[in-house]
Formats: sequence, C-alpha cells, structure tokens
Amino acid sequence: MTLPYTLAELMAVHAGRQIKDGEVAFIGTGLPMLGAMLAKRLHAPHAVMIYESGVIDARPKRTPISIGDACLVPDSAMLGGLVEAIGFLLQAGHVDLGFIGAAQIDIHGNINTSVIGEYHHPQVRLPGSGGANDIGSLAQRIVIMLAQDKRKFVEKLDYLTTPGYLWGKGARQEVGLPRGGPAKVITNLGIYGFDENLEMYLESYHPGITIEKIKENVSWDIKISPQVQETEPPTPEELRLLREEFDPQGIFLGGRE
Amino acid sequence: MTLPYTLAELMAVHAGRQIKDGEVAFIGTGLPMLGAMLAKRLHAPHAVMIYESGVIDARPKRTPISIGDACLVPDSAMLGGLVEAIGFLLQAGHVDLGFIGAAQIDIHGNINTSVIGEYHHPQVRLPGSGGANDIGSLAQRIVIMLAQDKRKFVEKLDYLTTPGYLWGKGARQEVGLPRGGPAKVITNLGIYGFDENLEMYLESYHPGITIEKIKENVSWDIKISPQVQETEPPTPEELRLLREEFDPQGIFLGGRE
Amino acid sequence: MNRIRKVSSKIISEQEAVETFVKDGTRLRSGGIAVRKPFALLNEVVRQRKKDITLLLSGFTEDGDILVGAGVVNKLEGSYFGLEALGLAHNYRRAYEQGIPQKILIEEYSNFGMTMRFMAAAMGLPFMPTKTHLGSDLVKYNVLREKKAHVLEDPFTGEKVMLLPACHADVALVHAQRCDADGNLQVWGQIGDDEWGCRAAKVVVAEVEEVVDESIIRRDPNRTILPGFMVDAIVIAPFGSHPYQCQGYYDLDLEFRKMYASMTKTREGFLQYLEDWIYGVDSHQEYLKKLGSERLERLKAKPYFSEPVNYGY
Amino acid sequence: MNRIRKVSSKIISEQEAVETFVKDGTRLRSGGIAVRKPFALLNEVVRQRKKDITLLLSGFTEDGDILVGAGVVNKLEGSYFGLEALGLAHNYRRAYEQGIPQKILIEEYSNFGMTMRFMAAAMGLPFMPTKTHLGSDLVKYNVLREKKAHVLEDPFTGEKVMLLPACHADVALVHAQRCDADGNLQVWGQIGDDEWGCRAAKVVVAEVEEVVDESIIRRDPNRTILPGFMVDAIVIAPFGSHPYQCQGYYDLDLEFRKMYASMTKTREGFLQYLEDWIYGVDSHQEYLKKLGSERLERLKAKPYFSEPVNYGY
Repeated sequence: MTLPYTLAELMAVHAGRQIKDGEVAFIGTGLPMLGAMLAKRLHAPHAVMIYESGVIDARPKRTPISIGDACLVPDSAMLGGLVEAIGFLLQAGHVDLGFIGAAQIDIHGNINTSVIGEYHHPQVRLPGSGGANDIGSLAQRIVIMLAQDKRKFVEKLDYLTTPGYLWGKGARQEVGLPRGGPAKVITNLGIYGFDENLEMYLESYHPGITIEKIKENVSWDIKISPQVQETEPPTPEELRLLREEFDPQGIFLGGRE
Repeated sequence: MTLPYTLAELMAVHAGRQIKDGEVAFIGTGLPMLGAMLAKRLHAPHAVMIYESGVIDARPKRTPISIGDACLVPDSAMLGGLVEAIGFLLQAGHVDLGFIGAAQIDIHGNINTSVIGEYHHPQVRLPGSGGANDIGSLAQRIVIMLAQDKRKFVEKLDYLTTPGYLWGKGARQEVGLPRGGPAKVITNLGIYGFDENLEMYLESYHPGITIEKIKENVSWDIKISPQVQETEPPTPEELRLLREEFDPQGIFLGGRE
Repeated sequence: MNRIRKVSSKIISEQEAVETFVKDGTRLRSGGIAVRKPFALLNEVVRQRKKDITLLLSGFTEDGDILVGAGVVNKLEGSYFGLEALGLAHNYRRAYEQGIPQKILIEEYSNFGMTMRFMAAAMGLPFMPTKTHLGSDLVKYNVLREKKAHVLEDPFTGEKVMLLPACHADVALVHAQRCDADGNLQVWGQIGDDEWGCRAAKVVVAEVEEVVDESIIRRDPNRTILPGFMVDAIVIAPFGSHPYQCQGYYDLDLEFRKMYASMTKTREGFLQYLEDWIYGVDSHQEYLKKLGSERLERLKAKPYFSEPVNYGY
Repeated sequence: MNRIRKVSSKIISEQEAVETFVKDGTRLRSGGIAVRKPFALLNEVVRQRKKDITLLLSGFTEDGDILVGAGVVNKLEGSYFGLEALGLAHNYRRAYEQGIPQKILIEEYSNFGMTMRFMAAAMGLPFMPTKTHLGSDLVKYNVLREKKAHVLEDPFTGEKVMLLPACHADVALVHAQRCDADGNLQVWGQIGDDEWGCRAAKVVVAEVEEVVDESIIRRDPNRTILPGFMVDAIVIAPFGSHPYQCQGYYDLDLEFRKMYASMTKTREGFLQYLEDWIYGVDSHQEYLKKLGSERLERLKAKPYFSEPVNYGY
C-alpha cells in the first residue's frame, strides 16, 4: 500500500499534535522542530517553544537545522543560555513537554542514546545525552520519537542515558527526580502510551502497519490497548505546510523530489 | 591644632592609596567611593572598580551616592548582577581588595555591622551584612574603615557579621574560607596593619593625633609598630579633587560650605 | 499548565494588581538592590493596609523601611537594612528595638546569600552552595527557619561549603524599563538580583516605565530577563521607582531621599510622611502630580544611547 | 594580581595565540553550543599539531570531531558528540570504537550538567547541585575522575540532589561578535554556556568578528559577557565560526557541513578534509580565500537591527 504521505511526515504531524495550545514545549533537533512549527501555525498559536541554547518563545521564519540555529533568534521573546533554558525553565518545572530521540527504549520508556554494546567497547558509539537526560529528568512529560525495530525496543538497555519510569512505580521519586516521565512514544509504526503500571502499550498503529508487524518489532510482549485504532492521518494542510514551507529541501523528511 | 584638611578627607585619601594600579577593587558606599575616584584619577588608572549590583570597571562622571547609582552604568565595561559581581568575580578570587565599614572591630579584624548589644534585644539595630560578609570572606584582602572610639575597638564583638582572621592563625582555612582577611584598618585616628599573629597593630597616627589618644580609643592593649610614624598627609591635588570634583556637596565628607 | 491568557488583560492598575495578587501573609519579594525599586506597587501595598507580609530582599532601604513602619511587614529575610549614605533606617530600628509599630522577626543572610537563595528557588533546587557565611554569626542566629544554613564537607575535595536553603516567594514585585503587552520584561543597567528574585516567585507583578510594541522587545531579546508567560500582571508606572533611579528614564531624587531620612527620625515624622505621600494620595498618578511636573522634568535622564546591533542571519 | 597590560598587545594572530596559550596537555574549553564555535582558533590548534588535549564542552560537533580525528584530543568531558541533523560524528566513532587515530577517553555528563560544572568552576565552588543525572547510567560509568558525581540528601528537605564537580579549564577559546582593544567581550543571540565556560578558565583567548572602539562597548555594557581583564588574547577572525553561524554576521554554510559529514565517513575522506581545509591552508585568512568571496558574500547576514536604548541618568 502506498500512502500519500511518508511515515516521517506522519511522525512530525503527531509530534506537533502533542503540543497543546498555551503549553511550554522544549524542542529538540529534527522532527520535533517540524512538529513545533505545525503546532504553532495550526492548533497551538500560544504555545511557547524553548530551545536549550537559550531561545525562549521562538518564532523562526525557516525550519532550524539545529537547536542553536540563528534563525531561532530574531523575534524570540528572550535569549539566555542553558542556565535560563534548562536551569530556570526546565528544572523549576515550567516546561510542560519535551521531545527526545532514542536509539534504544525499554518497556518503561527508559532511553539509550549513548552506546550499542558494552560501554567501553561498543559496536556503535552514539552521540550521548546532550540535553536528553535534562529534558527527560525535568519536563512535566516527554514524547519520545524513534524509528522502530526489534533491536531498538529492547528488554534491557545497553546504557540508560535518560530515565523514563526506570523500574516502574515510584522509581523516579525514589531516585530524586522531581516530576515527569514519558507520555507518548511515536515511531514509524505506531504511537504508544503508558499504563497505570508505567508500562508501554500500543495506542494506535499507522495506516498500512499491522499490529502483527508492531509485535514483530518489539522485543517484549507489547500490550495492546483495547481501544487500539489506526493512527489519524495528516491533514492536507499539515502536509502542505511540511512540504512547501517547513522542509522544502527535505532535510528532516528525506529526499522527496 | 587645626589641619588644612578634615580627618574624613584623610581617610578617603588613604582608602584610595590602598588601590594599586592594575588591581581589581570591590567598592562600597561612602569614603571608599571617593578613594576609588582618586585612585583611578591619580595613581591607579588601570584599576578595575567593581560594584556589587553588577557594575564592572565603572568610570562614573560623578561620585555615586550608592552601590546601585545609575551614574556607575554609562561607560562601564560590563553589567551583570550580584551573580557576576560576587558569585563570579569575588567568589572565584578575582578581586584583589574590598572595602568594608564597621561598627565594632576586634584585634583580629573581625567586624560587627549588625547589632550593638544582645542580638534579639539590642541597644542599636544596625544595617547588617549587606555585601560585607561576602567581601570579607572572598576578597584577596580587605580594608576596613570606621570612625574610631573605645566602644568600637572592642575585646569581644556583640555579633560577628564579617570574618576578619576569626581567632587567628589558620582559622579562616579551618572554617572553609578560601583566602583573604584584613590588610588595613583606616580610622579617623590612625592606620593599622596585622602582624604575623594576625593581630592588629598601629602603623601610623594621623597628624594631630597622639599615640596616647589612640591607646585611649582601643579596648585592648594595642601593639605599636616599631616603625610607627605620622600618617602621610593628602596632597594638594588629592584635596582639590575631593573638594571640587568628587564631593563638592559634602555628601560623604560632611558640610564644608 | 495552561499559559493562554487574554493578553490585553495583563495590563491593570496598581490597585487591581495589589488587590488581586498581594494577600495578607504573602511571602513578597521586592525588586531592585539600590536601583529600580517598585515604589508605585509598594506604596499601593501600604495604601491597601496589607498585614503580616514576609518581605524578601537583599538590600532593604526605604522600601523595607516604609513597609515595616506602616505595619505591613512583620517578618523579613534579607541582608541589609539601612538608607545607604543617608544613614540608619529608623522605622526598622524602632520596630526591632522597641516593637513600634510591631515586633519584627528577621532571618539574616549576606547580599550574595540572598541572591543564591533566590537562584536556588528559581532553579528548582533546594539549596545553593556558597563560600560566604562561613565562620560568621550569620549562621549562628536562626529566627524564622529551623535550619538556616548547613556546612557541608564537599565530597570531591573535602573543603567546607555553606549550603543556603532556597528562598521561595509567593509574589515578586519588580520595576523594569519596559515590556510588551504579553509581559516580556526588559531591564538594562545594573540587574542586581532581579533575574533570580523574580524567577523565585509563583506570581510576578511588574511595574514598567512603558509598554512597548512587541516588535521592539523581539528585536532585542537578549535584554529580556523574564518571559511574558511568567509575568502575571503589568502596571504602567512611569517614574515608578521614584525617589530611586531607572536607567535611561530618570535620576535619583536626592532631596526626596534626604527628606525621607530626616522625617522618619521620629515616629510622628514617619506618620506624616505616610499621610503626605501614601495614604493622602490615591494612586501613583496622584503621587506624581504631587511631585509636580517641574520636578519630574528635572529628574529626567539625559540621552546616552547604545548603538543598534544586528540580529539578522 | 597585576592586571596592567599593554593594551595593544592583546590583539595577536591566531598562530601566536595558539602557540602562546595552548600547550600539549592543556585542559581546553571550546565555546559555543551549536553556534559561534571558534573554528579559526580550533583549526590553528590542529595546524600546530597539539597533543594530549583534554577537550571540555557541552555539545561537541564538527569542532570536537576534527580535533579527535586529527589526534589532538585524547580525553573529553562533555555531553553530546554528533553532527546534529547531519548524523553521527565519524572521527569520534572511529576513535572510540576502533582507536583510530588513537583511543579516546570520555567523561560524560548531560548538557546542563556540563554547564553547571563550568558554573561551579567560574564561581569558585567545588560543585553545583542539579536535579538531573539521577537514576541514569551517566553517573554509573566514571572514566577520568575517581568521583564523577555525588548524590546528596538535601539537609533542608531530605530530597535527593545530584552534586557535579567543578570543571576547571586551563584555556577557554570562544568566538564572539566583538570586543574592544582591552578585550571586553560582547555576545548576542544564544549564549549557550559561553558565559560560564569562559569564566571557568584560567586563560581566555577570544576570536571576534571585529574589534570596535571601546565607546561602542561601553555604551552598551549589558551585552558584555566577560570583562577585558579576564581576556588574555584577542584574535580578529571574521567568519571565524564558519561553517557555523554568528548572529548578525553570517548564516550557516549548510553545504560545507554536508560536505564535512560526507567526507568524514571514511578516514581517507577526513584526511583529505584536513589537507584541504586545515593543513593545506596557512591561516584563517587563507581559509577564507579558499572559500571565496562570492560564497562569503552569500552567507552574510541580512540586516535586522535592535533599537538603541538609553543608558543615561
């Protein structure tokens, strides 16, 4: 089945829909940036976008290539540095949601972005935390985005870079984290939530993706919501904005020409 | 004997002479401000003056009335706040000397600016620390300035607001202070230094003041330097600057009209 | 947290701002250390005869002295309580020494100690470390807090470090040069500890010299110290810091400050001041009228402008 | 400390700056997180074939990747090691996974963790507290430090707090928009953690787009992030952050960054890059010549100016 949109586009759209109007959102590189642009334009005009290099309430005229992109600066409301963006806004609890990528994720939404394999002698050395540990520790809730396969949805992380719910109920409190935890996981196959045991379950599968395929791409026996349904598709307006305005060069969404 | 200058003028002049060229000095309200203006104009043009509200390398065109005076701002090199002035410059050890006033002082240069009498039921409630505890704790050396009498040079402080040498050798290190301590005490009667036991001694007595008079105005048996001498008088240029340019209204030096 | 507001409604009168946000018993942080003190709001707090306020500041001068003398404040956490070059703060002395008009309790720290305590609260941390207070009586006498400070042996180097507890505020009052209608707040000149003091509060009420178009603010976002979504109310109060200064707007009114220092030497004098300058005037606007346009004109700042910088890319 | 300098002597070439201040084994803090990276100086560090440098940063991208690939750096303390939207950092992977050109050791923290570590050093404190790192493997694996972090039970509230040790640097390199001849350094746009990173170093070498008259700086002192007496050398390097951006001066060179990401997929490709863009050019000026004036012209920032503000009183 060929969809009239790519799964990367669908992910960007659903990233954007996580941002409610009036919320303060901490935006990372990549698809969340596109999602933030969509949200701000369409359903969340009063949302406040924070970028960790110190940009508060950004209104970029083009899609930023990185969290430090100079295009985030003109017409922003306030500029500081990491002390303001993370120390003040994020750590003090003023950020409603943040986005994080993942190379591995487990049932409790814990994230590895550091190494695949043994820490000192890994198969793949990945970028590490960056701001991910900060966002995952401190935002009111986080949304995790990754391309899914079985080696990424693992029973045991090779390295726990960013805490999700750790070992489950009460764990974040026990280690001293002030709040937060994963609300959603958005992949190229489906969207996941967390149940009362703080375990991941499937909320929706993307058009063209079967539950069977999802199960094949999770290392544990993933729970399925009784209300599971097909993921809502992008609207024509969302697609138009992504393609024509926000990523015409396909930097984040891949070659589309 | 009538001097051609006041003792307040003499104090301001000697405050200024404590600042060596190229040094970084933390300036408080009052006579030290006049001293700083003199130093910058005469013998220490490269000295850097810091004011705790956040002004770094000030070049005021008039004498500031307070540490927050707006006249300190134009033509300063950098403006921040207390975090920059105290947290960064002072606490990290970049400030060579600071000035502090005192209501009571003891033999080790410890200072009280909080209460006269019992803390909870004092005879006189004084302003408290302000930045004094910070300056006294963190500058490489401090210069203490006060109008002297026996009730001010005491054997035991009613309250220790700002540490001098505490109980003597090794005491600052023992409580965790990173450096510093009093270098000089400048009063309306004389100038004092600290010996190898970190005890105060008289270096010089002001013109018109006898050693006898000094002893009468110290509660303990003050040591006298074998090299004790008369305090050097102000130069005509110093006096001219003070009177004509820096404090023509006599705000700090008293009515002279 | 829902941050959506009707933007126009943030700009309110000082009466409404104080009525709405400053309650009896509020932990109140007031801005400015020796500069940009929010007198328009503070005078209104007095006018509305608030009670049992805990005032949180680094350097208390006329601001704290008036609130103490008027019986608004009965607890203080701070560092300096005086009139700078103009001498001791008399209301404060009368209250502390003689219980007039009421006994006050004070938890004392150094200026920097207060700043770090605000920073801790603003950063969501229970404490901040410093290398001050060590060896002094500042940590010997605790009045309001069971535990006022804690000496920690640093686990990395073994050296001693002073931990000071976060100072949270219910409400912060601050005077700033300008903001836009959403409250994005800009300050220049000395910052003091306003950045951290404001961020330590649940609610921020800003008085400003002027509200400007958001394009002015957003063309120079490095000057913003607090984002609009953290500012709950905006009070337009030109000369709101009088008799103090506001960089780029007006100089200090030294005569007024001398008058205050002189009048408040006696309780009667202070009551007269209260009547003349606070109770007897209805609003900040009336206060300015009483000062007179000639006097205000004389205090107006001379021009000394920065150069524009390019924010383009 | 004697702060007197012959002011004119602070402005030196990048060759002299690196020769004088960057020694083998230096603990080197490099500025910029995703913006204003001091490439003119970093390229010169590579050109002078320094060794055994410990690099201290929050976010390493091309800067760290080049230094690791060139064998200049063998230890890193930092948080992020990649090329952002352009993928993984290949030199870094080759070094860590295969020891090419040499094995590197990394002490990892989060971005904010590094910022707070710089802040601790800059503030003369042995640590700073945070509420991050808790419960993660970031504190499980220590490589360079015997004690990498410490969980403290807060003496005031009992909650758990993570203490991170101060990160001191011997030398900080930073790219700024401008300074005066004395080195008073001004930055606008995102600050990242340059304020605290620079202040954490014993020596600061600043590269700037331009040196301006001190009157420009002193007419807008709120933009200064570091006073001149803390800046030891000034290197005039227009486009010194290329291929990154400098607010108000130029945009990023995305084609160049893509070329870097692509060339460095292989060791051979990286060696070619080194030859083409570092060893094969004598200086930053040569590097700019190689880029060509047409390309630089295209990258130049469009005007988007702030309004002047009044600093008068």
